Amino acid sequence: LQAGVAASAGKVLPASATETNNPKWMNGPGQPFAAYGQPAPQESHVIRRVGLNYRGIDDNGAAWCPLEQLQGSITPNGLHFVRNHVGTPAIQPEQHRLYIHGEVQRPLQFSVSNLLRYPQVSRQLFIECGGNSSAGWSEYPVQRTAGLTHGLVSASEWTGVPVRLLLEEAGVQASAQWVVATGNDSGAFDMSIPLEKIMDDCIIALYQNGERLRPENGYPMRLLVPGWKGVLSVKWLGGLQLSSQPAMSRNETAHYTEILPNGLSRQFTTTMAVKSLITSPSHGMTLAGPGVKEITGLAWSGHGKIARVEVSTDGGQSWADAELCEPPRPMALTRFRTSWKWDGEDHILQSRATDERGHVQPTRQALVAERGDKGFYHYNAIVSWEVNSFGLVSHVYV
Amino acid sequence: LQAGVAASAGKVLPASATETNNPKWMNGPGQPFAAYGQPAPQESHVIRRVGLNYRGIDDNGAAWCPLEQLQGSITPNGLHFVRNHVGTPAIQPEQHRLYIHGEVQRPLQFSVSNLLRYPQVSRQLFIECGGNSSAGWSEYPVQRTAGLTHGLVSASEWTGVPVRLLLEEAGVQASAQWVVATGNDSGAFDMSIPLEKIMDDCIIALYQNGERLRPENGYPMRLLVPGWKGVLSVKWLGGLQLSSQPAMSRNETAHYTEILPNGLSRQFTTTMAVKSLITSPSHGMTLAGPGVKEITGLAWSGHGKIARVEVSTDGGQSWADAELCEPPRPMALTRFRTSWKWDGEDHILQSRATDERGHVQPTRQALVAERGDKGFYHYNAIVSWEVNSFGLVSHVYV
Amino acid sequence: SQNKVQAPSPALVLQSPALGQPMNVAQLPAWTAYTVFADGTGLPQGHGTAAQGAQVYGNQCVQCHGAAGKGGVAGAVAGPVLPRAEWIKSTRPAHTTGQYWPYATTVFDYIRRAMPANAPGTLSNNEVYALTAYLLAEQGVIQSDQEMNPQTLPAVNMPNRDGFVRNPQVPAAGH
Amino acid sequence: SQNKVQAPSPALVLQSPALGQPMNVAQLPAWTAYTVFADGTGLPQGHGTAAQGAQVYGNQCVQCHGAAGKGGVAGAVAGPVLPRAEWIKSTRPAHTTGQYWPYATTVFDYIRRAMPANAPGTLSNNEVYALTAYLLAEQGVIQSDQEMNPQTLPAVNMPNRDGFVRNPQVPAAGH
Ligand code: HEC
Ligand code: HEC
Ligand SMILES: [Ca+2]
Ligand SMILES: [Ca+2]
Ligand SMILES: [Ca+2]
Ligand SMILES: [Ca+2]
Ligand SMILES: [Ca+2]
Ligand SMILES: [Ca+2]
Ligand SMILES: [Co+2]
Ligand SMILES: [Co+2]
Repeated sequence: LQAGVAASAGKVLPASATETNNPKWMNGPGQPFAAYGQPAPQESHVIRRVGLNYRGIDDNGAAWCPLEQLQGSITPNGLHFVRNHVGTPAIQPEQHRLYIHGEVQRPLQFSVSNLLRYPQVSRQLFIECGGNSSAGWSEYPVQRTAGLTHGLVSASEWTGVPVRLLLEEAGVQASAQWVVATGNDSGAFDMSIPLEKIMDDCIIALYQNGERLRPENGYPMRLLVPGWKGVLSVKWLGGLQLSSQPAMSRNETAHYTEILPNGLSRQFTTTMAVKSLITSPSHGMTLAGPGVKEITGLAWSGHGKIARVEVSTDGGQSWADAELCEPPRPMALTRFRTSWKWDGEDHILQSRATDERGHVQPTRQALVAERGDKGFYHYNAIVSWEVNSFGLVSHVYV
Repeated sequence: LQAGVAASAGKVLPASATETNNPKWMNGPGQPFAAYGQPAPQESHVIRRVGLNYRGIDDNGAAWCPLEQLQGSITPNGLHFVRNHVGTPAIQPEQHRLYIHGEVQRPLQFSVSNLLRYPQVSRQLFIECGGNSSAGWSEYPVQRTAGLTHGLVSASEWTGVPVRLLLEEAGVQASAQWVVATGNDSGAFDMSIPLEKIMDDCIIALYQNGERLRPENGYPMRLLVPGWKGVLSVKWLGGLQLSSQPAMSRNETAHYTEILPNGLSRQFTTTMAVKSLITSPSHGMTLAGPGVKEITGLAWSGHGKIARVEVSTDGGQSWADAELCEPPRPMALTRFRTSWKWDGEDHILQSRATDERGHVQPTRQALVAERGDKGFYHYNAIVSWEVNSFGLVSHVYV
Repeated sequence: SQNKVQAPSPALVLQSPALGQPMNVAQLPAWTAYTVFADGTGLPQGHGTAAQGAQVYGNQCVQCHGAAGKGGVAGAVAGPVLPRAEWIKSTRPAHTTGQYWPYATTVFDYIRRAMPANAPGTLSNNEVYALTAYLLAEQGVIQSDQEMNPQTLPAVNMPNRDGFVRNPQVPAAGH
Repeated sequence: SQNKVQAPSPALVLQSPALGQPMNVAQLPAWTAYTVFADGTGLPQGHGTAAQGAQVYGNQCVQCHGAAGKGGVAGAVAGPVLPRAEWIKSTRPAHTTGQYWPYATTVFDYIRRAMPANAPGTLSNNEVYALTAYLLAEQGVIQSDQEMNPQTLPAVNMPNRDGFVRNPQVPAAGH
């Protein structure tokens, strides 16, 4: 078949239809290559929200991940949440050492360049601050965005050296039961982690989403304690001291402990419980009139994989399963989605996660009944967003 | 037990042991919070390597992903490879439209903000330029880093709207068999994709690793054609024209076609074949003396999941399975690893991938025998790195 | 996913919000409207000859593609047209328009959408017809006095028209 | 992974390069050496009294933690010590050292590693003993003339010593 034969079959357009009415960015060559890319200038509103504590030094506080502006289940490195006590240290990697000492046969030191030569593992893992969602304990529903309330959680593909390899090299003494991990911020932040957990799955993280981890996330290395409260994943890791006893450091006695209804305090809490959150629609958004909406959010559990996420649009009276994106990975964020046809009336949206061990996310009522009204850490109750007839979304308790 | 009773058991250190000999970065509060984080200044050498074509305009060329400096299976957004023909357009998202027209019942236009309200999917997917590794066709082994030779591949968690949803809304005419996708760079780059593939798994990608995709990767939206040559994943997507025939555009006739040994050219190549590459050790590195080394790299296949990666240290005479990190995902990058005890002698390192459909990565000899010596695209042969007795690693053919 | 919708309540169903806005295709911007197919579909009204094209070429193309399209900073856009058996013997066989491109419509389409690279979209349809005529005539693919227009352009017998085999994975339909 | 090593050749085994360098623990830098445990392990030689501590406090701490540690920009580090039954009635029960902290060694350890926040690591061991004595004496936890040293510090009877229950998931060992 010759092209010409078919030519008469072709629809010839009038000249007017092809006059140039292209947008201005098509008029000539665009921007040059960048050695290291940055987000579009038009997305400059997608940033971490910094909450400073103003405690006599400038950099005690947190930078919250803008969960409601993100999608998928990976947090881009520039937006990973940060909880700093005394700022991010400017560590010179070639001067930095990891010391392994205490109840070991051979105290050892490791340079960063030597650690980079060890076998590594890569895992998608969330890190969640033990104090994430602490606003949920407040008597009245706090009116803040999802990110500013629950944004002390992020997930990355972390790559690093299994700590077990290094401890085996040093030779663990039979008496050792704890590992005191110390960071190289100016406060020498330290936390005690059970040796068993360390040997099981903890890693010295060197890479985050493919590249070396960022200064505010622990450069040149951090401990990664999968599924447990984030404060244990000590940043700027410099010391691992093996011991028969925990350090009883300030942050495992005076903080990160939970006052129980009986007046005693629970110490050495570990696993972040099963949890989920609708990120869209969420507080501060406005639905543009009735019709089909995507409901989406994140679910995670420190116990393993997410098995199920249910969504309710009637404040928890009825539930339907949401779709889970890609096969869930243990101790990672799992994106869930479902569609909802909004009728323009008042509705209360909720999500409820179940993990592979059968843990089900509790209602706020059940959580408060169990833990009392002095809570601060480990808040994992179902979150309720109310959509009113104007489409405005706000935070409610049911 | 009173603490005091045990006190005598405590080892009291001499005062000298605790004199302060801390590194300078621990002497006072560190850096403040950043709204959007950046890599450590000490990692400023981890960048894309820009190769310009100098063709009368400044921004025709490629920025290569530094594969050998990265870890895991996700590419950080700032380092995703870029292949631009006429630079990155500075698109104003609120003025941008996606037009769906041609053989449809109802031509439709979509604003970016409307597309953001559609149901989305999230998938970890690689994008590989059809011309990646083209240096492999050269008669003598090109001596360049892994990234500068094979770095036109990257992987992200992409989130976007299934194209199927939009085409169903427009109503596909029975005559349509192709979709011509056009980008909004100043060259209005266009490629034809079979309708069947589009309906099967293509997405309009809006997010990359959680955040809106970057300008050089297609902001405010790109087509994502999973597993197929990267040039089909049209960036800055603006038009989808349904048609009974392909556009026969310049880039699907004069380029991205392969001259076969019989003098004919293969047109409309699609799937990126099964492939792997050792990223460390690789060209340009030096092993610091005999001993245990980690061998690690990446494997991928446009046909589905990676099933197996084997590693050889004797130029392909014997093979052993490497460990695959996390359960492989279809059409994603899979990190593999193994340990190797280097004896200080000459060795040739190779990796060989097999995908879930049973495709096995070919030797260079087999590939050239099949495809001839005029090849440029779709090079997927086994890569050989020679380690000499000084520990220097270079590229060889075996 | 391992966890599909099991018992959706009436309000919860996976569906599209249907936010596409109907449009008049006559108002499509040029960059997406101007796809020209090999059978001529999409060609605009207009016409041009090699002589007219030579002028435009000398003003707007020669600085990048060299005299008579034989190559400058941006490479050749016209070249010798060798018999395929001879062409294939070279180490790196040329991909120039007359030698390699299977459809003349593609030359028109590409010049119109992308050239001149420093100011695309500034050529009139007549200029694009003329430039196409010029490049093809330079290579002996058409007569030097043959006008290119919506009828003649798709009928050009390109030397490498039958030089391609199609990946069987894609539809056989359409040229 | 679904694809473990099946038949490794002799040279291919998963193992550690063993690149750790032996070290003399006496040369450990302070920040990692100075972990002080509740039984006193890790305490340095030294001593100090509340009167000495009051002076250091007035020079280096008062600007952030207020007079007598009762609270400034950086919050209280000393406070009233209420009976637990009364303390728990408040909406936000205080976590001050005398009221809440189970071990006096922790007060020493934390001040030494992290305070003053604008210049950590500048206090001598004697100053840290003195500051600890000062804060504890201010809250009536120790006598105002009691010296703090490696023997007396771990023996301090902290009011909330038995106020904690341990998550059963972690070892019961060690205080
Ligand atoms: C400022 C430089 C510049 C000018 C002026 C220019 N071109 Fe180009 N031309 C290019 C570049 C660069 C490419 C390759 C673009 C790419 O790779 O996507 C190209 C490619 C082409 C091609 C395709 C060649 C091939 O083998 O794929 C044709 C045909 C062409 N130009 C014709 C023209 C015509 C006709 C004009 C004048 C109206 C013109 N060019 C003016 C830079 C230029
Ligand atoms: C420039 C401000 C500043 C100065 C000066 C300062 N501190 Fe602090 N202090 C802080 C901050 C900020 C924190 C909380 C740190 C954190 O949250 O990690 C703190 C916490 C403490 C705590 C723990 C309180 C708790 O409940 O967890 C103690 C004890 C303490 N300081 C004692 C001292 C002593 C003793 C000095 C003087 C040697 C001192 N501080 C000087 C800012 C200061
Ligand atoms: Ca224009
Ligand atoms: Ca925490
Ligand atoms: Ca209401
Ligand atoms: Ca110091
Ligand atoms: Ca390509
Ligand atoms: Ca050799
Ligand atoms: Co035809
Ligand atoms: Co004891």
